[in-house]
Amino acid sequence: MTLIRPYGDTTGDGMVQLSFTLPLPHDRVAEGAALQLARRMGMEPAMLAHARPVGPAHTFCVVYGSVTHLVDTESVTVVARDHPLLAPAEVNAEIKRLLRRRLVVVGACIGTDAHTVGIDAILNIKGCAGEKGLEYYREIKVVNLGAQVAVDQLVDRARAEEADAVLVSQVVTQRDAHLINTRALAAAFEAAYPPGRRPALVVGGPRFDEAMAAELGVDRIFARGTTPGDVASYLVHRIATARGDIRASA
Amino acid sequence: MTLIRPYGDTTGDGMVQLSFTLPLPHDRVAEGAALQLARRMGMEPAMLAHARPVGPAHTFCVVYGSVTHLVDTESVTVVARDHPLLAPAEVNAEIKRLLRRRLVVVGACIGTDAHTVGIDAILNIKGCAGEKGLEYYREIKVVNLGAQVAVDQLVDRARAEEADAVLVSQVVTQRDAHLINTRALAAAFEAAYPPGRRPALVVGGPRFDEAMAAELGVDRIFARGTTPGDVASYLVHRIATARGDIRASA
Amino acid sequence: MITLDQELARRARELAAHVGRPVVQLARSHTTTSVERALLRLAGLSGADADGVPWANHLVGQVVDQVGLEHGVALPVWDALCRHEAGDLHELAAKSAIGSVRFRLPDADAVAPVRRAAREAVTRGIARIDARRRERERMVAGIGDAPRKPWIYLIVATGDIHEDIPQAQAAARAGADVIAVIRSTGQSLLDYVPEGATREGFAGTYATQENFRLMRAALDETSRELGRYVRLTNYASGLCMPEIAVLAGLERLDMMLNDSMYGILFRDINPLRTFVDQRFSRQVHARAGIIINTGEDNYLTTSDAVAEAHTVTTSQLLNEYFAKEAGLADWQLGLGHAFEIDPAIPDSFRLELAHALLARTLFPDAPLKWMPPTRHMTGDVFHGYLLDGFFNLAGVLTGQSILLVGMMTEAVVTPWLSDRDLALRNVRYVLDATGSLGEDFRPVPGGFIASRAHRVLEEAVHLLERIDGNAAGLLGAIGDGTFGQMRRPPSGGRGGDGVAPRSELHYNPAEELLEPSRPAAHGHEEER
Amino acid sequence: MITLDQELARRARELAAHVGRPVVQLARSHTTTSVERALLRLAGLSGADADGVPWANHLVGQVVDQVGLEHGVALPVWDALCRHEAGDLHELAAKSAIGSVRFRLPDADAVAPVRRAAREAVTRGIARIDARRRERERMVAGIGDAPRKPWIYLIVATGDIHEDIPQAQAAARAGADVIAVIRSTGQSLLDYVPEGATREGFAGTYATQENFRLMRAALDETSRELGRYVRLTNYASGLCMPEIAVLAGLERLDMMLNDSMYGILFRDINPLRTFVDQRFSRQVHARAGIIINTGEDNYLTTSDAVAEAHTVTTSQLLNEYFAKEAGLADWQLGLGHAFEIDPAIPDSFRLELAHALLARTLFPDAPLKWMPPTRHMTGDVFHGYLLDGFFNLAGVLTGQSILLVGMMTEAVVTPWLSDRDLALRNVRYVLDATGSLGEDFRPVPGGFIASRAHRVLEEAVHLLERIDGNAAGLLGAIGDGTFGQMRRPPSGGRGGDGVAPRSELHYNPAEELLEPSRPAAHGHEEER
Ligand code: B12
Ligand code: B12
Ligand SMILES: Cc1ncc(COP(=O)(O)O)c(C=O)c1O
Ligand SMILES: Cc1ncc(COP(=O)(O)O)c(C=O)c1O
Repeated sequence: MTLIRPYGDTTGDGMVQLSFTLPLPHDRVAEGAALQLARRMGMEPAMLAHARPVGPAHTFCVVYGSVTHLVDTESVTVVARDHPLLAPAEVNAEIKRLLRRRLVVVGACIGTDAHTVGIDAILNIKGCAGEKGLEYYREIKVVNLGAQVAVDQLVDRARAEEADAVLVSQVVTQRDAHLINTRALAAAFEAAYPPGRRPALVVGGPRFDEAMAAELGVDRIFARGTTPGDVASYLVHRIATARGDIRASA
Repeated sequence: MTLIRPYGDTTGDGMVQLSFTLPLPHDRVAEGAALQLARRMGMEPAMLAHARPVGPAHTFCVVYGSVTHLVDTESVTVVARDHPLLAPAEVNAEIKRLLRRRLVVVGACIGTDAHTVGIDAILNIKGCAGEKGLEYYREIKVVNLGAQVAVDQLVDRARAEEADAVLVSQVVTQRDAHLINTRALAAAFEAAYPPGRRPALVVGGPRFDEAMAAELGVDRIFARGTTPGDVASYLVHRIATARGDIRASA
Repeated sequence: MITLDQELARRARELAAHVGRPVVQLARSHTTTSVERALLRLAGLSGADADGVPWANHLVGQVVDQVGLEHGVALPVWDALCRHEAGDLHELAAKSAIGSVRFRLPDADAVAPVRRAAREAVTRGIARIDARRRERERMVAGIGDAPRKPWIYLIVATGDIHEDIPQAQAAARAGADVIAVIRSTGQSLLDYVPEGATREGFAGTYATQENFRLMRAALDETSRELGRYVRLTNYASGLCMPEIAVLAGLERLDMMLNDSMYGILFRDINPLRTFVDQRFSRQVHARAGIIINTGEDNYLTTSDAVAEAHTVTTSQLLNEYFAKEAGLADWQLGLGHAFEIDPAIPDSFRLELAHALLARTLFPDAPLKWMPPTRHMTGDVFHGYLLDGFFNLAGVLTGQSILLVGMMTEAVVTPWLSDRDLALRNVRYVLDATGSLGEDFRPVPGGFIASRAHRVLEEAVHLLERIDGNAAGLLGAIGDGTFGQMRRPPSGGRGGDGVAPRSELHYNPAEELLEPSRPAAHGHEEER
Repeated sequence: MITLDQELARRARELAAHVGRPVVQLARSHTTTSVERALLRLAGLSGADADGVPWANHLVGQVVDQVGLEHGVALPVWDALCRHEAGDLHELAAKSAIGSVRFRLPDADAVAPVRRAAREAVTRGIARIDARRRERERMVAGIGDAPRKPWIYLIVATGDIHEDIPQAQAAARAGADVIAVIRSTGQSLLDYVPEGATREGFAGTYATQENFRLMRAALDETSRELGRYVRLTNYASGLCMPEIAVLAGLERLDMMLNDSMYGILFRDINPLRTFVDQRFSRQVHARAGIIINTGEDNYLTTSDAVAEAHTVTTSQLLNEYFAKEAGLADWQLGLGHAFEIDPAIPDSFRLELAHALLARTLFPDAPLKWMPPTRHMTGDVFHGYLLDGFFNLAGVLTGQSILLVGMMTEAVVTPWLSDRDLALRNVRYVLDATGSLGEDFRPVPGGFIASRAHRVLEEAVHLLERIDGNAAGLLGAIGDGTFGQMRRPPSGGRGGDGVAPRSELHYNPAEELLEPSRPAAHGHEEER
């Protein structure tokens, strides 16, 4: 077990910075309430560094202090890559070996989300972070439906293309839009395919928690900083495990 | 009972911003640990908005999310003024009535603290926030010892001056310097005077928690934004209550 | 503060007009379902059925089904009213919704009175808009105007009009001169305008007539409280753009996002649909005294702000041409641009100054809309706050007119109450501390800044030449991904089925009434 | 970038020399316990007894008790050594600590060999300092220097040398050119230098020879790793100032805070003690090739940055005079000033620019130390981060040399690891994005900035005239609260009992060896 605490300026000091607004006029009660909140969050001692009114009914507060919680790095569940990161040529070779045909990927931003830059970064030849996108891979066929695609449309197209994987981007998170849309996606694919036969569902976006895949009913979530290579490698690994092939999933 | 939550952009959303550094290299484990910490602090869901390495062994993280704790504004203990705020003339009149002599105040920054601006703001004629300092009050005699005063020296001088109140400033808080020095102050005065006879001990500084007076063994703590009037009014109230006089302490 | 090559600027405008004219021609020779619905709204039709389907949609739907879109709805609708199929537009719409009205084109001899009736109804609507415009002028004169330029423009986006209102009022009290209510992500794809006050939006609040009214009333109250008229903005974009434009006029909105290409590029709306809808919307805005804000800043979120700086300039020139053509005056041209250069690039701030000065110098009388960094904002909110400060500084140094206030949480969430407050403190510091620094800011003639500005203008001229040389013109260029690297072919996108070429008989009294008297516009002789 | 009235500037320097000269005279005619201890340290005495009392304190204490301070310790100490009371200084100190050495002044005929012995010992010490200076020069040449001006100066302040070291290395890797290790709050009041590596400091780490050594070694390693020599700074202030100066020379520190008045004003140290200690410290720094940083920025934390701007200029002129007099070259004069104007004041940024340009123009060859906002920083760390960005900008625009990096947490805590990292990102953004903006920054001659700068210089001249007219001179002015509104009477403050007027016999070989060859200094004919 490795227990750590935040580091301000000495090991173990546990120092953190916190800011929030309380729906209270700025007075001593609001300041006391700010400290109470900080304490409930585990900050002890908590220093109210700043408090000022935001209009007549709200108070903005900045609190500094030491948090008493410990973090156990060994109990951190990370969605770590448990498969090799492959170069494009390796991805192509593995797909050929495993499928003997091109892998079909259908991508889209679903719902009313129009943020295509993220999914384009993964799919378009141009790619991102110096890596080419999936379109560049000879053995991957990419069908990019773009933005604002209704889930039903996506299901239809995935069936028509006999997609191996469906890649969906969700950037808007207000009121949990991304979670709601992802659940709807999973439900629609479950409903439309025989059990266990639906394509791989891969979801991405900057504000996802990668650990939530199972909870949301998809196979994999990719968050901030994903590169096309991450996704291609995962897809190969996924087919390999689905087929019980050990070589690629080692 | 009035329960409130932080306000991000809708009532009850509980949104807060948090930043800290973990003593871990920047990788997925560090990011997972950051989210674990945020969850332990009651943020659910927590979004890791930013993480970047600070050198090879630390990771700076910014987390946004909704905190599940409620704040009960009625259980907030504030050191609220339970006595009237008096104008200088009223203070002078009350002192005259209660003591029939000038009130003697001895002030200092103790320990190695050289930050005199705060105590000077309370004591010097110039004052602060548009209010004149205690030197301006005809019925208050101010002895300002300045900075870096050893506690023993302060006790000696307080006795020599027959001080009614001792005002001490503490601005440096690293390694709880202000708390340690305040405790030393209280102990020295308790030791040097017969029980119940020591002068009023009033401590101030920007990072104090005003609720800690009893814990630190002093009579009153003043934090950020204190004005000379606050202090003068408190002193009058203090003498009045000490003498069982109700008029001034109402 | 910099001197542009006047000949180059003249050439740029000439080319923009050349490239824009065929598009205006297309707009004049087509109509759309939404233009027709807007016409009905102007004529006084409002409200929706119990399921929320607006009467305007019912009525246009029925007319299109029975008579087709190409003639416009004015003739069939007022023909039906003249035939006393219903006492008024509402009743007609309600009846048509249950299929109990038969529409037709009036007989040749009935056309004149039908046209007259339609024209009268619309004239009354335009009079309401005129009254709203006068009301604004009176209020600005009476209450007072924003104390200085740049106007401080703040976004509100809770999704719930009843949360938006206090937030907007708080923002105004804290110093905002303009409040923009952002719309729910999906609204521009809806082919109807929702009805009533709404509390359910994602990342923005629905634009409805009632929401407009509520917010305007609240800000009127706050304007009086503050002694300065606080402007209100919304978005005339998406499939209902012309209707929204009309509602904005009716509810005295003061500024509208209204761009000739935004919907095509970023919402994948059919280009023809957009250009037709656009022209009508612009005409309404011109009449309503509404300032339009264009959206070329958005290109820099999908393409590089240095490499593609000239696409912004090109688009500004086109937006200027389209706006003038539709009757908007210089003071209504809130052309957009943005501070979106990668801050890691050496001299990024000076490049920003060069771009900002180019726009300022090329459009000296336009109330330029200066957009904050978004693309290079990250979850490092501290750094974001700093970048926004330098954005504010660039705005001050280059004399921008409408300062859209940047939020440190740009990359994280839609703005919180406290983000707005912090952002305003940032603006205030920069304005107060450096307000007159322009006195000491003197870009060296021919120096880094001036030559960068010249080069961008040159590139814009080259691009316009290329578009002008392209057989498919502007539509072709859009199809090639010229703007924001979004490829939008002329036949693609949503809403294309709501467009029809006008027939000989087509009649739209609003358009006739709104056609500008065509004053000689700022330096284009082609404009007549 | 501004043009100063040269005659006014000349007059200012003339007055500063006039005001400073009597103070130098005082320094030359007195000695202090700490100067004498510094001499012993130069001669090789280091270490402390088991209770931590340094041998230098023991030895000087014994000499003072037995012979008095006024003759200096060199004669009694080397007399004792010549008399073989002990084999070396350490042994002598240890013996004297237990009272087993009798000190005396040598007989007249013994003086010459005693002086020679003392002089030899000290010469060896100075040779060590010279070697360190050459080592620095070699390293800077071999490893590489900071890549640009301003040098980025970062503070480390954990209180624990073993936490400081990795933090300092991290800061250097992240871009710091200079690392300053802040001292524990109480150190300057201690009348001895603590020994060994220390882990217990409040708001700073003790300055000890071992801590110096450890940090310099760590930074040497990091310098090699980074390919640029990272400078190390500490504080030559407080009651042990001259000793710290010597230790800095011996351990190859590169820069020292060394101000003629800081200790008087902000630590309540006796003025005479300070001026005597100062002169010796400056001489050591001059020899060691150490850049000094002066502290007039501090005045603006206790008095208003606009109203009292001229006190900063006045103090800079005095520090310049004292420094030159002690042999420091222009490149060693890190005169201090600061960005401390209340940000709520209109045009605050332009006022800052004016003040910064005045310093830059008046001291064109000095490596000015530009201090960040502290007084008007609040717990609003976001706003603090912005203010620091504008401080950085002012530094860039006015060509400052040493940029002390501001921390967003200034009003809250001593800097955290992440504060430093964020602060460096701030600096990097401003340097990279606006680095060459100076090209476009042209304060109008006679405009707001230029006339403000002129006015401050005028006020400084008036103040110098007033001080010059004061019978008690500079000491009187300090007593009146002229600087930082701190009133410090000549006879007050700590450490006054450690000063003595020199006797006829007084001998301090170090001073003799360090006395500058007095090159004609920059524009003052009085300097010879
Ligand atoms: C560019 C942009 C736009 C552009 C989009 C252009 C386009 N064609 O995509 C335009 C200008 C059109 C736009 C409009 C709007 N936007 Co916007 N926009 C942004 C902005 C500035 C950058 C997003 C971006 O391009 N990031 C770069 C890409 C590469 O990063 P990424 O998406 O995270 O993708 C990476 C990973 O997440 C992952 N990934 C992402 N998707 C996928 C999918 C798969 C399968 C995989 C494997 C991986 C993966 O891999 C990618 C590469 O590493 C952000 C702010 C910001 N700085 O983040 C706001 C932002 C996303 N927008 C926002 C909003 C609200 C809007 C609007 C709704 C505002 C409005 N009401 O009008 C509109 C409407 C859009 C709509 N209906 O969705 C909000 C969302 C708030 C929230 N958290 O809910 C943001 C955060 C701004 C804000 N703070 O308000 N926007
Ligand atoms: C001015 C200043 C200095 C000046 C002090 C001059 C002087 N004569 O006071 C100088 C330049 C000398 C200085 C030096 C140092 N400083 Co300093 N300084 C500050 C600064 C910039 C402002 C403090 C101030 O004047 N505030 C204004 C006054 C009016 O506010 P106030 O003290 O809070 O007082 C109000 C209330 O708190 C209350 N109050 C305060 N005292 C009392 C007492 C009573 C009885 C009552 C009733 C009320 C009361 O009423 C006052 C009026 O409302 C702060 C940073 C900041 N912005 O806060 C750092 C700061 C306080 N300094 C700090 C440090 C570390 C130092 C040094 C130790 C650094 C070093 N190692 O060299 C040195 C050494 C000083 C020492 N030995 O104590 C740290 C303390 C960190 C911490 N939390 O522990 C700070 C926070 C800066 C930082 N982030 O590092 N400093
Ligand atoms: C010019 C313009 N129009 C419209 C919008 C957004 O409106 P919607 O996406 O709701 O059509 C934007 C958003 O930034 C814009 O810049
Ligand atoms: C010039 C100068 N000397 C010394 C110091 C601090 O050192 P001390 O430990 O003496 O307070 C400072 C602090 O800012 C300073 O500015």
